[in-house]
Amino acid sequence: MHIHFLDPYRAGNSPLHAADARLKFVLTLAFILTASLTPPAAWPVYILLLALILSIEILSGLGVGPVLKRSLLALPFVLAALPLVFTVEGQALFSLPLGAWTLTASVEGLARFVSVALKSWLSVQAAIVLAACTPFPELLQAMRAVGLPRLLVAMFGLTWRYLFVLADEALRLMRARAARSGAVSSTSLKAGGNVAWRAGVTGGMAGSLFLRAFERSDRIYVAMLSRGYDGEVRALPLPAFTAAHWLTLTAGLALLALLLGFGLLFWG
Amino acid sequence: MHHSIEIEHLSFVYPDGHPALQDVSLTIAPGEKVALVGPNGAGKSTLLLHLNGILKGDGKVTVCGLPVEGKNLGRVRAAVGLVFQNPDDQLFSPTVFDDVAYGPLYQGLPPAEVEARVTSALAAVGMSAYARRVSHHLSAGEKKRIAIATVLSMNPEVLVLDEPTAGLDPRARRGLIRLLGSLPMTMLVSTHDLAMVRELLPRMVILDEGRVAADGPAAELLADAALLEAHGLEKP
Amino acid sequence: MHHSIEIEHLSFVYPDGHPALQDVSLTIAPGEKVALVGPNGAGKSTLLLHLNGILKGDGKVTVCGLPVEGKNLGRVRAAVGLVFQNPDDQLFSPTVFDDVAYGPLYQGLPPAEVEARVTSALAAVGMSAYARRVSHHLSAGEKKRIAIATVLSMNPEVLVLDEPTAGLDPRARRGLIRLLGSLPMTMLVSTHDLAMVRELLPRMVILDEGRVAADGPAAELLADAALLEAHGLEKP
Amino acid sequence: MLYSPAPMHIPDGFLSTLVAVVLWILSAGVIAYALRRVGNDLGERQVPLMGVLAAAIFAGQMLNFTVAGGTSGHLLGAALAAILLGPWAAIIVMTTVVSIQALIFQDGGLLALGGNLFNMAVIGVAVAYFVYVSVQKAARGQRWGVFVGGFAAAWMSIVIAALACALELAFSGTSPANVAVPAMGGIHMLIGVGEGLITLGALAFLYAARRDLLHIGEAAPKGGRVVWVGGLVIALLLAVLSPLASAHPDGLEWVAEQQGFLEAAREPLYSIIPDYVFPGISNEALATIAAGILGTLLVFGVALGVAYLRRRQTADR
Ligand SMILES: Nc1ncnc2c1ncn2[C@@H]1O[C@H](COP(=O)(O)OP(=O)(O)OP(=O)(O)O)[C@@H](O)[C@H]1O
Ligand SMILES: Nc1ncnc2c1ncn2[C@@H]1O[C@H](COP(=O)(O)OP(=O)(O)OP(=O)(O)O)[C@@H](O)[C@H]1O
Ligand SMILES: [Mg+2]
Ligand SMILES: [Mg+2]
Repeated sequence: MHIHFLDPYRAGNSPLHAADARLKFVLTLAFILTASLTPPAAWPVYILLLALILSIEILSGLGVGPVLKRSLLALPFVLAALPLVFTVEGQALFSLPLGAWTLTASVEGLARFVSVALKSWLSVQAAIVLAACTPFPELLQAMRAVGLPRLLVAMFGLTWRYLFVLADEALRLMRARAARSGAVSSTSLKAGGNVAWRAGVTGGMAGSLFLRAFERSDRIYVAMLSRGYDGEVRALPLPAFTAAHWLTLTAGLALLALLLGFGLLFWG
Repeated sequence: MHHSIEIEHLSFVYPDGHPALQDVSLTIAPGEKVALVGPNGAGKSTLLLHLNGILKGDGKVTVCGLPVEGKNLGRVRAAVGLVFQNPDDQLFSPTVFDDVAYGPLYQGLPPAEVEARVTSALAAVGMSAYARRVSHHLSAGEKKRIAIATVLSMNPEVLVLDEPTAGLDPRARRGLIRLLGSLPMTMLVSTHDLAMVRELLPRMVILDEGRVAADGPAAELLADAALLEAHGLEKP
Repeated sequence: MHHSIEIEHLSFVYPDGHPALQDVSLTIAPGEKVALVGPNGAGKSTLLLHLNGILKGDGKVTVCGLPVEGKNLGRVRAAVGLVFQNPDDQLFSPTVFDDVAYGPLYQGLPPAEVEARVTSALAAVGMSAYARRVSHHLSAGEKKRIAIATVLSMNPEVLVLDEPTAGLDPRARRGLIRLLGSLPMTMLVSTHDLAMVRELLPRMVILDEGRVAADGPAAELLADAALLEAHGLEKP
Repeated sequence: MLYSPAPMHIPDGFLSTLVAVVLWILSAGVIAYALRRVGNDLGERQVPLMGVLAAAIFAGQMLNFTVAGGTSGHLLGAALAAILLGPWAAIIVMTTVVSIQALIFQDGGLLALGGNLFNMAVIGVAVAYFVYVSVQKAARGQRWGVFVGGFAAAWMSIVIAALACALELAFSGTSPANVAVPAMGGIHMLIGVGEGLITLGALAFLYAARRDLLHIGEAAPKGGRVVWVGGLVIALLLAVLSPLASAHPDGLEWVAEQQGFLEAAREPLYSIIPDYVFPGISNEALATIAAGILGTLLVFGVALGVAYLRRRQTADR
């Protein structure tokens, strides 16, 4: 039994897949930062950013559809910003009578809300493209390159490796539970127990998963020691960051800076 | 009279596009004991997971006369006792008693009946003294027995086991074979242990790449070296 | 000339008071291939963990002429390649390459040498194409081979394997036995698979309750049904 | 995806840049300190132990149980981690979990990661630790302390983290406090019950199987006091701040202050490009148009290049 679908990486041979992970990582962060700093209602900038990310999606060979579908992930959170439509003061748009109160929507409020939703949507697409085009081990290298503590990066790597092992275990646990969740034919009995009991059983599963992980960590530690581990985290040197890489990085950052400057200048 | 298990033209593709079962048909009569063998990745576990509706492929699966689908799932799961390869996946409650009582409790049986079921299930696997023990500290062979008790307590008509002898030492393995031989239910056992097949299971089904490659008396198939070789198996 | 492995009067008690090894003595000559068998809990894994100083009992352990202790540990761990039962415990790096490179990297070898070691270790187990793969998508047999590559890349003089065939299907098992037969190192293999012992390992040591119960040519010991029976084993 | 995350992972776009950066700095400081502490306590073992346990918490979040009518309860795990590992290690484990959620599954944003780390890895752990240790003390080592403490710690950690999340949104001006605080608080008071029950079940299992593990939290008292006090202060602060904030949704001086900040940050930019004028173009409207055209050209240039590359590539194959 395998949990293949947990891994968001989609193999491909687009220029984006081939690009250096450090480059992709930094540019993705810069893109998200740009979206975040762009003032509300700077529509042309949003559209340009959208054009940019859509182009990248096409370039990556992932296809726009799947990325957009996945990007709905952030959608439920949009509810949190919805009240802005009614609470920001400004030119009245429409009113909703609600019993004793009336909610009045404002143009400015709507603009703020749509801006937040757009920023979020743009950013999540960028993050999806990064994860789908970069194998996680390369992302780890990128994190090392931007100066995250090596220890933390080593932990991320180990977690990612065992995530799949333990997710498989969790899946098997749930299957075993489902297999024994049967009902007898006589309809007088209500199957399923009560919520607290079910939660407790689930807790037992979590506990057993945790305990097995704990004991596994002992075995891994021993395996690491056997191969010379001494507490110091070591790794092969990163491949060189060439002039071409620097050029791409500078060009990418300049483009984003330009877009941001444009937005700040006219809508800030 | 119905057959214990009837599988007709079953195909299954995993969400990632991997076709794990292709047009499998299989009928098992009540009381029959059948081995399911084949190389790693043949689709054995996938097939077993169809027997109580955890996976749902194209085709028809009927267990004890009940089609395996939506409204019947509860009763099907009560009729089919599925024992997974790794007993640690099956034992998730603090004590052995809680684990064996899970099925009956889920069925909503009254407490006295639950107790009676647990007692007799533990007795059947020879582990009556273990009710209050913590499963985590038991040996592999003991865990395996408890895992079997957790499904026996549901009074299943069919017992389905996924690689029951994997990881057991010869003594524990022998004990388990003796135990399975003494149980009267219909049995379908997925395994790599052909020596056990020879001893315990009169009928054998070879699965390879998601298809039934052979189905017949175990003694005959096990004598056919060319057939075994062709499916990555070896004479025991 | 020194022996590859010399164990003299080794005893070990786990912190919880459980005596796992009692006065074990064992000598293995360079190039010898030895089986370590015995029931669950006999102390096999415990003994293996002494060979590179992960556990430290009373008594003397010498590997390739080096006493296994403090200042030698680095060299001892480079000389003894220990392969654990569960490859998932041994493959802890994100990619196959990283895993195989781990040992050489900790030995402080220069990057070019590390690359060369990885390449030749993967070639030895026939998995050269797998360097960039991610371990969790591999099959059990493939994982096992990679686990062996992770220690081969350290150029060990002694290969120590804990239950190498557990959980493999017959084809993968056969492939592994062939691979092990082709490697020239001194080998100590803990196993429940007596059929493999007969094929691969000319000498056999039976451990039971932490003591050496028998030590001799495998063919002879395997023919002695009474001896095997007494230690929870069975004729293959 | 097997699990639907509880609405606590803030995506990018919902935190203002200022709030996101401040929370990043706060979280980074705490995490760096925790890394040092854990390194001292665990030494060489820290990488395998923390790494695998983070994976376990992660996988544990996949486990669910039906509540009613198709909805289901999940685990977040901050309390379980704090109880089993002590505060510092729990911070590292939760940091790993939350970071990987953001990096791989886009469960929470990357710029917003600082905030999510602050809520789940810092506040969640500190509050859980404070509650658990307090109940333990009150119980004087009796059995019920483990269970009552575990349930309360899990519930509180969820609710307080949710309140912090709501306040951050209010600070950012993306969600009015008088809506966000009661909504987030209310939902998570319910979600917290599920978290509490699962944590309870896990503790019952571990209590039976490996009681010794439940003392890890107690066995790391060094520096535990800092966290205990931290948890207390955070819990109090949020308990007081949240109702206050939601009572004065518009009077949030912070929001105003924050805008002041932004204004200040913009000054230098304006001075670089005096009077909103592009160098060489002296008409404001013209400048706007020029900038717009330039930007559009750039982006579509990239898009065209992309399409070209793409075509060539498919042609190659
Ligand atoms: N969750 C999954 N997603 C995608 N593919 C899967 C999944 N689980 C199993 N498979 C694939 O389906 C095929 C059949 O798997 P299955 O587990 O049924 O084999 P098996 O016969 O039980 O093998 P084994 O002897 O190793 O237990 C394999 O190729 C496997 O890789
Ligand atoms: N960490 C530990 N603490 C306490 N006792 C232990 C520990 N590890 C093993 N033991 C005990 O020591 C004894 C020897 O264990 P060991 O793992 O060496 O057995 P083994 O021969 O390898 O068994 P198997 O065939 O099951 O692998 C067993 O009784 C076991 O319960
Ligand atoms: Mg299987
Ligand atoms: Mg062992």
